Amino acid sequence: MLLCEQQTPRGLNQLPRKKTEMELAVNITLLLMLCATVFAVVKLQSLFAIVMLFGIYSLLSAMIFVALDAVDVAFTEAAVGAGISTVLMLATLVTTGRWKKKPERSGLLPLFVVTITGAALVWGTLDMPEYGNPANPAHHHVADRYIAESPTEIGIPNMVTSVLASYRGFDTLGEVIVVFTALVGVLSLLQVRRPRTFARKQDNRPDTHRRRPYPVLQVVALIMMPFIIVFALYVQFHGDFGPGGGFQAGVIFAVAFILYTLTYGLDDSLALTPLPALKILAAGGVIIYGGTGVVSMLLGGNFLDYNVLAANPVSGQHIGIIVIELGVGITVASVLITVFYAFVTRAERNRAGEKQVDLPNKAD
Amino acid sequence: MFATAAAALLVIMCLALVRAFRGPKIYDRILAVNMFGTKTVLLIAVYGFMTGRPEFLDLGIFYALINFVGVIAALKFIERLDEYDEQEER
Amino acid sequence: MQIAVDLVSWLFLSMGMFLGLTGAYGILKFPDFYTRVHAASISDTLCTACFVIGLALQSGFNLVTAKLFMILILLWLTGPAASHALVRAANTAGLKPVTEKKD
Amino acid sequence: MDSIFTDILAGALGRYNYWVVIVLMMAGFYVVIASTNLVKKIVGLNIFQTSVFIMYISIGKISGGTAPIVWANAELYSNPLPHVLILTAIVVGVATTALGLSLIMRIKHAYGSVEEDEILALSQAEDEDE
Repeated sequence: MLLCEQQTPRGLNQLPRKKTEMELAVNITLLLMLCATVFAVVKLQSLFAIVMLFGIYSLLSAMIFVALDAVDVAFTEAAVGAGISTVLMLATLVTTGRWKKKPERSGLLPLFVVTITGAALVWGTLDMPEYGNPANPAHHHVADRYIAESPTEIGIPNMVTSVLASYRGFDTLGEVIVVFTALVGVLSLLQVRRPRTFARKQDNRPDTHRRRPYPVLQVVALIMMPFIIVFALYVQFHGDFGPGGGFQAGVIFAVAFILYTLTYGLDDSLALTPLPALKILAAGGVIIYGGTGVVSMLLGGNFLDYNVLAANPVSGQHIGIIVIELGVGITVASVLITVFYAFVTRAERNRAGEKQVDLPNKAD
Repeated sequence: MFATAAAALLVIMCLALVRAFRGPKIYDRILAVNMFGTKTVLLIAVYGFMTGRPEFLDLGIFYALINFVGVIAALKFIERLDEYDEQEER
Repeated sequence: MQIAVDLVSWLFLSMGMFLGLTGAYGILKFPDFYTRVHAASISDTLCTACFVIGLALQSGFNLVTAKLFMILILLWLTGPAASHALVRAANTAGLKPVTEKKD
Repeated sequence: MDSIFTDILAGALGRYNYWVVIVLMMAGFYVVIASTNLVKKIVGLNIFQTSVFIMYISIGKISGGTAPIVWANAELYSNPLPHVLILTAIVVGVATTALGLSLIMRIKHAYGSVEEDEILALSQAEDEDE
């Protein structure tokens, strides 16, 4: 408790609190911009533009999450939507081509279905409780208890982390397993190329000027890499006190290596993070998480009951949360890096496959 | 004061959004996305001050980062895409 | 004292707003891609700095200020690099600037 | 007089978020059913998904509240439970997106197209051959 009071900047107490009207105005404007973006996505034909606008859409919705007080969610949405999903979609476009070949099929029937469904949903909202009212039923079952007691019961200021990692630890375990399963699925569909340490140097492909790397970007990326990794560690271990935690930190780690791959190429990046190690780490994170549950069972508690991990229940909760967040971070980071490598391999192979018809030296 | 700044940033974001829609070239869109991202970072900072709770600047740092990586990814992949498209046309 | 700090911070913020709006106007009105980059990227760097300094004056000296300056450094590092890469990519892809006025 | 107007306004504002969510959701739905391109369908699915996230977070918002991280001068906190649910959903969402996109790349490899009707025609032709 003392820790979080130190967090509040001292000079700010005199700042006016509760500018609710302005918050509302920001909210309304952002939502309108979101609608405009979506209509542009519906109308546009260039897939590349659609994916770029999807990036904007994600950034905007993350900003809306900030305006709706959900900072942890905003963090994750920015990381996952604007970051990873957009990058993966761009990589897919390299394989599939950038233009839609045909216009939409006749829009009338879909439009009819959509209008009917939308009208029914709007009719449904008329019975919904008013937005932002503290008396709404959604705020009065377990939520009350989480807000009132989690700071003393779990002992960490960020209630989202306590609920995520402790009260609803089962959910999060399931989710980590889903992420791991996605990796298994992606790797069974696409393969990751092994690094070519020797062939790359004497590669005598005709090097057009456009294929040269960007030296400025390489330098900037190199400056930023250590910074990003330190920031990832900060987010990982500061997640108890501020927005952050295992997912966000894992994605930031992945972003560091994605940046490296983009500027230096897949071979260098694969030499830095070997594929077998990534696979082991992805499984290792899940094992750390599940293992914490098993350890707490062996110590006489329930599965994922961290109270028994130390003599004092609160410090037991602390240990448990730090360990499972570490597991989550490791799994998410290694899964996302591997998935990205698989996508880039596919994108490059596709390009090479088209090209190598008239080139004598094969890639491997 | 912060409210005015937030309003100005929202206006800037709207204008960048218009450029992202109009486009004509893909590079215009990427430029607009980049500008949009920068202004989102500033909006997060200003919004934190506006609501009196500016501790969430970690988010801003991260947005700046993700924005950069997004732009670089778009550029790198469009490079390959151009090559690919030329191949198809030939 | 507080009033003076408020005044200076207000000055910086309005400067930032002005620069940001100028950049946004430029990105909308200029005729081709290269001039738009010019409008957006140059105003962006100073605009960011003005906003950050204006906000930092309000927060006093603490962790928030440190984070604000980290944002500033990051944006100063990434913004010009991204603009450079963007222009270079457009140039190598063969995008030509508009050199004549349209009739 | 004034109060009637403010009542109506408050009623509309109280549902504004939900209406926007429905618009977004239906736009995403439209993209999924009307578009023939598989990549665009994935984008539509993501739009649909994000609108659901906004819905949940809107339900969790409390006016005058603040982010659910303990703070000395907070009076009200927004509801942390929807945040946790959506956090989980976002990460599951990226996992499914990655899987969907890699399936699309395999489809492109197998059929040489990512347009739904072309793929259908090709697979029907294959069936007839057998």
